[in-house]
Amino acid sequence: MEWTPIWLSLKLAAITTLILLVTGIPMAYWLSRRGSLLKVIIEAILTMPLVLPPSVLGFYLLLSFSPNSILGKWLLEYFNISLVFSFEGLVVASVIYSLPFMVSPVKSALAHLPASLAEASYTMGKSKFETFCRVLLPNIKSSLWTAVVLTFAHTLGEFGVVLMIGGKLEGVTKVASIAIYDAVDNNQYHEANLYSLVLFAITFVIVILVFIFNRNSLKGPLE
Amino acid sequence: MEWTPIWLSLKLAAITTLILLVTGIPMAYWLSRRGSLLKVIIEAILTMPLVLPPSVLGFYLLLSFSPNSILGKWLLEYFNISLVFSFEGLVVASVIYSLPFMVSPVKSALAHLPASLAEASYTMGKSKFETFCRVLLPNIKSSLWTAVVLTFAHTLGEFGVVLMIGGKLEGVTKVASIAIYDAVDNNQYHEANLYSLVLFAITFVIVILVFIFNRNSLKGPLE
Amino acid sequence: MIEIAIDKKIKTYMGYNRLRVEDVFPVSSVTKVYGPSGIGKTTFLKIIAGLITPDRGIIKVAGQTWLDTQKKINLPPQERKAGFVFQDYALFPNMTALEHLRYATQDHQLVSRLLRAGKMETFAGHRPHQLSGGQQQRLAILRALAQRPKLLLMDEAFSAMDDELRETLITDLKILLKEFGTTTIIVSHHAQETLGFADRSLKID
Amino acid sequence: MIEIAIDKKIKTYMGYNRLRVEDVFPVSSVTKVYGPSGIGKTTFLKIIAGLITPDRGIIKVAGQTWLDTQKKINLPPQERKAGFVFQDYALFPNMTALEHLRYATQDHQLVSRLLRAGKMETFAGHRPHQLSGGQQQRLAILRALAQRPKLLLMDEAFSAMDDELRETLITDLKILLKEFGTTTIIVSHHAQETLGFADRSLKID
Amino acid sequence: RVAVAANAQFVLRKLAGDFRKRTGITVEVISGASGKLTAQIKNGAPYDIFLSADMDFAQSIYADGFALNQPKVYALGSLIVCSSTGADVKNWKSYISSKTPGKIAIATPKLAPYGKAAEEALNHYNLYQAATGRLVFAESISQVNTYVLKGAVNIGFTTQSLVYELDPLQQFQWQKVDPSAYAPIRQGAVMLKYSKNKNFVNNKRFFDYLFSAGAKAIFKKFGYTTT
Ligand SMILES: Nc1ncnc2c1ncn2[C@@H]1O[C@H](COP(=O)(O)OP(=O)(O)OP(=O)(O)O)[C@@H](O)[C@H]1O
Ligand SMILES: Nc1ncnc2c1ncn2[C@@H]1O[C@H](COP(=O)(O)OP(=O)(O)OP(=O)(O)O)[C@@H](O)[C@H]1O
Ligand SMILES: [Mg+2]
Ligand SMILES: [Mg+2]
Repeated sequence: MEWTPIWLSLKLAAITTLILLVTGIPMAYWLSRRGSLLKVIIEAILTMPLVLPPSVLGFYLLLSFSPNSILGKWLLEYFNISLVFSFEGLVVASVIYSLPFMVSPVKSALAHLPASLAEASYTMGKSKFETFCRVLLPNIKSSLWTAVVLTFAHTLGEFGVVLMIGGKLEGVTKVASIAIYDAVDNNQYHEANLYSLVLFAITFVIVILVFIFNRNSLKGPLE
Repeated sequence: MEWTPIWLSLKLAAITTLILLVTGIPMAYWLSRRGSLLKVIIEAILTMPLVLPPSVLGFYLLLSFSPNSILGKWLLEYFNISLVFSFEGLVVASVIYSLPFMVSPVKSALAHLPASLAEASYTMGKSKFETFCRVLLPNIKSSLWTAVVLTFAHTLGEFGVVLMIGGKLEGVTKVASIAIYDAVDNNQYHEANLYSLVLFAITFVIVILVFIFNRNSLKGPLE
Repeated sequence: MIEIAIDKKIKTYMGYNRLRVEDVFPVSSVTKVYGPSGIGKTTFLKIIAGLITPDRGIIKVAGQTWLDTQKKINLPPQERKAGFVFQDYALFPNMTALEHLRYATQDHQLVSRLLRAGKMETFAGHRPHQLSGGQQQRLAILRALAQRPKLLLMDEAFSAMDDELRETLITDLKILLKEFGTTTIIVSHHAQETLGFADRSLKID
Repeated sequence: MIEIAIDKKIKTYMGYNRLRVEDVFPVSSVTKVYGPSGIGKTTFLKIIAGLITPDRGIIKVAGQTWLDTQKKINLPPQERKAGFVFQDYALFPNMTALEHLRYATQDHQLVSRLLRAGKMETFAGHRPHQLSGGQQQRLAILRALAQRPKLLLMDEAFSAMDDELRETLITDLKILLKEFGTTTIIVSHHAQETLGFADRSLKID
Repeated sequence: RVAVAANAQFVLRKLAGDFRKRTGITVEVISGASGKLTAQIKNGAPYDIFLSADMDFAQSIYADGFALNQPKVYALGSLIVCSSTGADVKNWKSYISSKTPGKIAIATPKLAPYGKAAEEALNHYNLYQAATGRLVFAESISQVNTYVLKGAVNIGFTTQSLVYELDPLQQFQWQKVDPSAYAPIRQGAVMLKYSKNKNFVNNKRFFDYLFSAGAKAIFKKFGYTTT
């Protein structure tokens, strides 16, 4: 067993989760405000990548990122970035694929908050941004952590998309999920079990810590 | 293009979502009540299937359900049920795999509800069950629908697990995600696009309807 | 007759406070409970309703023991069925006013009687967030009455109403309470508020 | 000087109600607003604060136009910075009492003065759900004052306090309001509540 | 039901069609990676015949007692180099050694016999060193095909049968790799124990058909050699 794939997986999951925190939460906020039918449609579209089998999603991403495609050519020429067979590509794919797991729970939680919280903050002269960060978000902490855990775990387990656009490059795109898959396919069950266990153990500890941290932030009873 | 795989997929997703509604929501309720560290650990364990690449999870499920295993043998002898290479098996696997998408958002939303709602209902002589159904659940509708949509979409796109323990049996376990994957694998891109489009279109309509329905149930402003 | 004797330590950020109450409430009486803010009046009502358990105590209602910490008897709130008007109303955001009352009782005639008494007929279809403060408070009172409680616990139940409204409401309440044979305990800050309603009083401090 | 003239249709389940108010509030005055429950008092305060837009109207505060529906001027609540004591408090569940005040102001000295005035020193570390009704209401008042508002809007701000507590609080409030030069509008049901506080009154109906 | 390694699924469908014309018996084709199919068969998959991409998987099934017969070689595959981006595949060796930037796709050697063969061929010509850094590993031979056909890589090593599956309009260049550069890709077939449950006669007929002259002609037509 090697440690590089595990390390790569954790890095991929952490970066993806981080990016989704930064982009997904504002998106969730925007979606949670009442709006036109357009918002409903956008929300539905965000959910669509889930419906495809990951490897097929990977196939479509391959088509759009490959150096033959307009997008791929443009990225390569102007930024010298290739999203196929590169770690950056995996990050972009994971972000697209895990987006709804970050956005949806946060959006719903925001929709359940009473309007008066934000109103009170506005009358105190606080901007929408400050209100969001200091009043709204802290009051949906539990949902926020849930979203983070789901996104992180889901990215770790992601495999079909990564397999398609990653190309199993040692130390670059060969993440743990692919190493496990290869081991199973190759009848190296012992190695697969080992990888799975390590991945389990690490994630388990992370998730438990997040949950304990989150639990303590929940309200206590009178006693 | 054939319709059977699409129909099978929708059936699988619908049954899985239904089972998860019935089992996952009580579980979410139980987890949302304060409790010992045990609950935290159980919640973390529920998340673990996500961490594995689906086909590897499928492999472990195959090992535990196969007629060679103790569980598989027992199910076969006493109930005449085989969970490998059968539609029932797909349902069980999908339920395990999609569980956190149903449980987590609902649990967080319940945790955010003020305790006084349930208390008021209890003093009215209402049982925990009735309170849960008529007071708590209706007040987290948005999160509930989110969970349903995520679960449904995720089950539709599920592929690795299904492939492993289902085995592409025409009309039994060959769901749409597998048909699409096969088409891509066979260079039948036109067919793959067709399948994807149909799956998209159907899901899109379902999701949009759910969201519109949900949106109307949200609170309106004074105007 | 309702006998209550309880003792509970209330945790505050800076140590503990002791809440100790002992009293006997005659059947159908209306007792006003008062005392400084934060002393434990709301806590006292919640203990009676079974929402908080005291460290020590006995509660007996009409011969039935609701709570006896020594004998380890502690009926859940569902079996006590005390009508409770919460200080913050605790209305159900998902239900209209009418649905609140229907949730409490099947008796449609009682429901219309209550809506009329609370002047809430025209707001029957409103959800709590579409109601003004005084309307919400009235709904909380009506909901508590709808279950024909043997014991009614009211926490600052008239604070959002003006004098006139309160007085007409009290007139109707008295008729209903007599009909149901309800014993009432009401927490109130304003002497005037319970004038002509309470017939005895209890100070907590 | 604050000039207000507004007109808003209020939708109720059974048709419309018309809320029409016109008045001029002298600087540093305390005006009591009263009227039957559900008439639109809370709505009136929210319109002044910029949380609800009326159909027609003008609001001018110290020469500055906050709202003019004809000229399409409508300052957002953030620029109006009216201190608002909400009828249901609208406290932030995630913040302790101290954090509420610190959120409103950086002035640590003012924060301690306010905590003292509200007798909330020992509860500085409590979150809203750990406070009694009266404590919550005091916190809502202190929070609104912490931003040294030019205009203070109080919606039933004393309803959960007993007479004694209210009177001492009002004494302290008056000093602060004079210091800040704040004009106050307070909605109140009880004549007695604003005795010695309000110097003018306005009836809505 | 016939479970077939992904690389041979196309030809098998043709065979199934031909078999049906001859006998009227329909054959259900289930394709997948050989490793995955092997795991499934060992855990109760309802398949009658297994056509592996190599001998090892077939052998392991026989060794574990899930097969009725020793694996028989039904075809020998041949390896090609191909491109859809106009790379000069005729001189693929110099193309690789010249270190032009384009990516090269091969199937994962551990999992797929064609990947192993490609690796052997690269080593045979001492090109592996030059290729590292540009090599991309695909899950299966089908994925190599996807990479090549969609232009995600410049050249790829795949099965010759791909050539016969293509849309004639597709821009595509290919070149056979000299069979002496890699060990022969022997694909083995077994009849599975499961086939005795139902229709054993028909199953047996199809299995025998695979080794008939008619079937061999079809294998040949799709770029396989037979023994
Ligand atoms: N969850 C809690 N954690 C810690 N202290 C609490 C909690 N809930 C209430 N308290 C404290 O318990 C005390 C009693 O509260 P209670 O609500 O019973 O007072 P009260 O007499 O009803 O006051 P008021 O008239 O202001 O409503 C208060 O000092 C309050 O700060
Ligand atoms: N979201 C809403 N949708 C429909 N009607 C509403 C909504 N919010 C408030 N109303 C109605 O508007 C009217 C005015 O409400 P408002 O809260 O201003 O009354 P108020 O004068 O403050 O009464 P109170 O003294 O009871 O607090 C009420 O009749 C109420 O039912
Ligand atoms: Mg209280
Ligand atoms: Mg009001």
